[in-house]
Amino acid sequence: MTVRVQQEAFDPGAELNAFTASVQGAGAVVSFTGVVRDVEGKLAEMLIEHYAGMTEKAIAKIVGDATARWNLSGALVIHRFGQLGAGDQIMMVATASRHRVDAFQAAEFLMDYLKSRAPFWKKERTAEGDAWVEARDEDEDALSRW
Amino acid sequence: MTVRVQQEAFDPGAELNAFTASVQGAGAVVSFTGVVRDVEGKLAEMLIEHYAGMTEKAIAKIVGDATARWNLSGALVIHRFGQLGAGDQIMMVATASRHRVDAFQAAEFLMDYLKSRAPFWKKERTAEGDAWVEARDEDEDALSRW
Amino acid sequence: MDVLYFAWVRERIGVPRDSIETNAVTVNDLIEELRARGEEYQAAFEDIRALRVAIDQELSEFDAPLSGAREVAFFPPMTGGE
Amino acid sequence: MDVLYFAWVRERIGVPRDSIETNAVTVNDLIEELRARGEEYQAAFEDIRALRVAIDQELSEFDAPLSGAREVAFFPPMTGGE
Repeated sequence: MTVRVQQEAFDPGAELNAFTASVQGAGAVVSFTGVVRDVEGKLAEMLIEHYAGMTEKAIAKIVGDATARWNLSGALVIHRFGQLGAGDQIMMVATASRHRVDAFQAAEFLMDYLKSRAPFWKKERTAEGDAWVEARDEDEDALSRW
Repeated sequence: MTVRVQQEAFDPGAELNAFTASVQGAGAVVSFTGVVRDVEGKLAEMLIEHYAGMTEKAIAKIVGDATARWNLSGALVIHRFGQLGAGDQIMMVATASRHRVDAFQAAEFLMDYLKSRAPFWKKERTAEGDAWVEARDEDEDALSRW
Repeated sequence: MDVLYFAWVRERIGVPRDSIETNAVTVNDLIEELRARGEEYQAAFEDIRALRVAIDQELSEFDAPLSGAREVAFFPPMTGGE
Repeated sequence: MDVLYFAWVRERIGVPRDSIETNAVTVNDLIEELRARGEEYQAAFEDIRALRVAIDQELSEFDAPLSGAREVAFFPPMTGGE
């Protein structure tokens, strides 16, 4: 189980291959990559703030909950903070299991919890000014299915 | 939308990066990679037979159903046939969408249908002989949720 | 009409395809004709619940009409994916 | 006790953290003390339903006791992920 919180960019394809090589006996590997979407062609940059002391601890707890619940051969979470541009990778999750159902479910669980329980906050900077991204009710609601 | 049925190996990381670069406006990219699992340390090889005339057509139909149902910026399916060894990549699916729910759902839908509706048959060759992999009831049942 | 066999259906019959002249109306009629070709065919078509059929490369039913079909394929349930 | 602020809570207050002496029993008590520090704090804590709190780096409730807490953080709902 690997958790990385970092400012630097990462290469999702290289991370996927390294993760797949590191897991034993997995038949199914699922990855999720989050990419900065442009805001109608106007995004100058996205700023991601985080709570340095808490972030890795909070993510490790979420990963621990996932590994307790599904039969996983491995799990990976990478989340960036700092200054990002449109098209940049924000974060990545990968899960491996014998069968596809566990790998898919665990990846979705990780995403739902990272979204609403890991201490990151996004601000979008456009020509019209800065705006904090607001949490969506449906992201909080997504937790109720687990 | 890309469908490839091939004998050659492929590089899931390179495919993931090329796919992500090819989609416009996607915030969420999901990938699934299927890997040949060993059979208790005894797998000599896996042979995948397919119905050449029908395979690409059947997969294209499944991908068409997924794109009609979810809001996707792109979808990729690669499936190998021929002779594979333990640890080799069998197949890969990738989906991209604005939001994670569509990308996850479409990838799971593609996997469920590829499993039971694309004309591939797997045979495992071990020291104890050859055996066709049997379809599992739960794979057929998985279709009923869509 | 071309009749194709895959996986263990192919192995039991011993050939990957036959080219036949037939007046069979449905897939079930065609199976009856094929069974008459010998015990390899009887072994392959012993239990049609264990089989799937495609007409002109589309999955079909056993009571479907063959009218105009150029290619019929028999095979076990598919096992693609991971 | 260290009190940390993130995102727009930090921006409204104007500093990322305060070090304070407090006898507050619960988070709610602490918020009352902080509001008394000036209008920036009143603006930040205007509607606590829009806020989340962590005690010693774990998400907590507003009526939770602070006994022994070394670090309390206030922030809006989180927006990680994609």
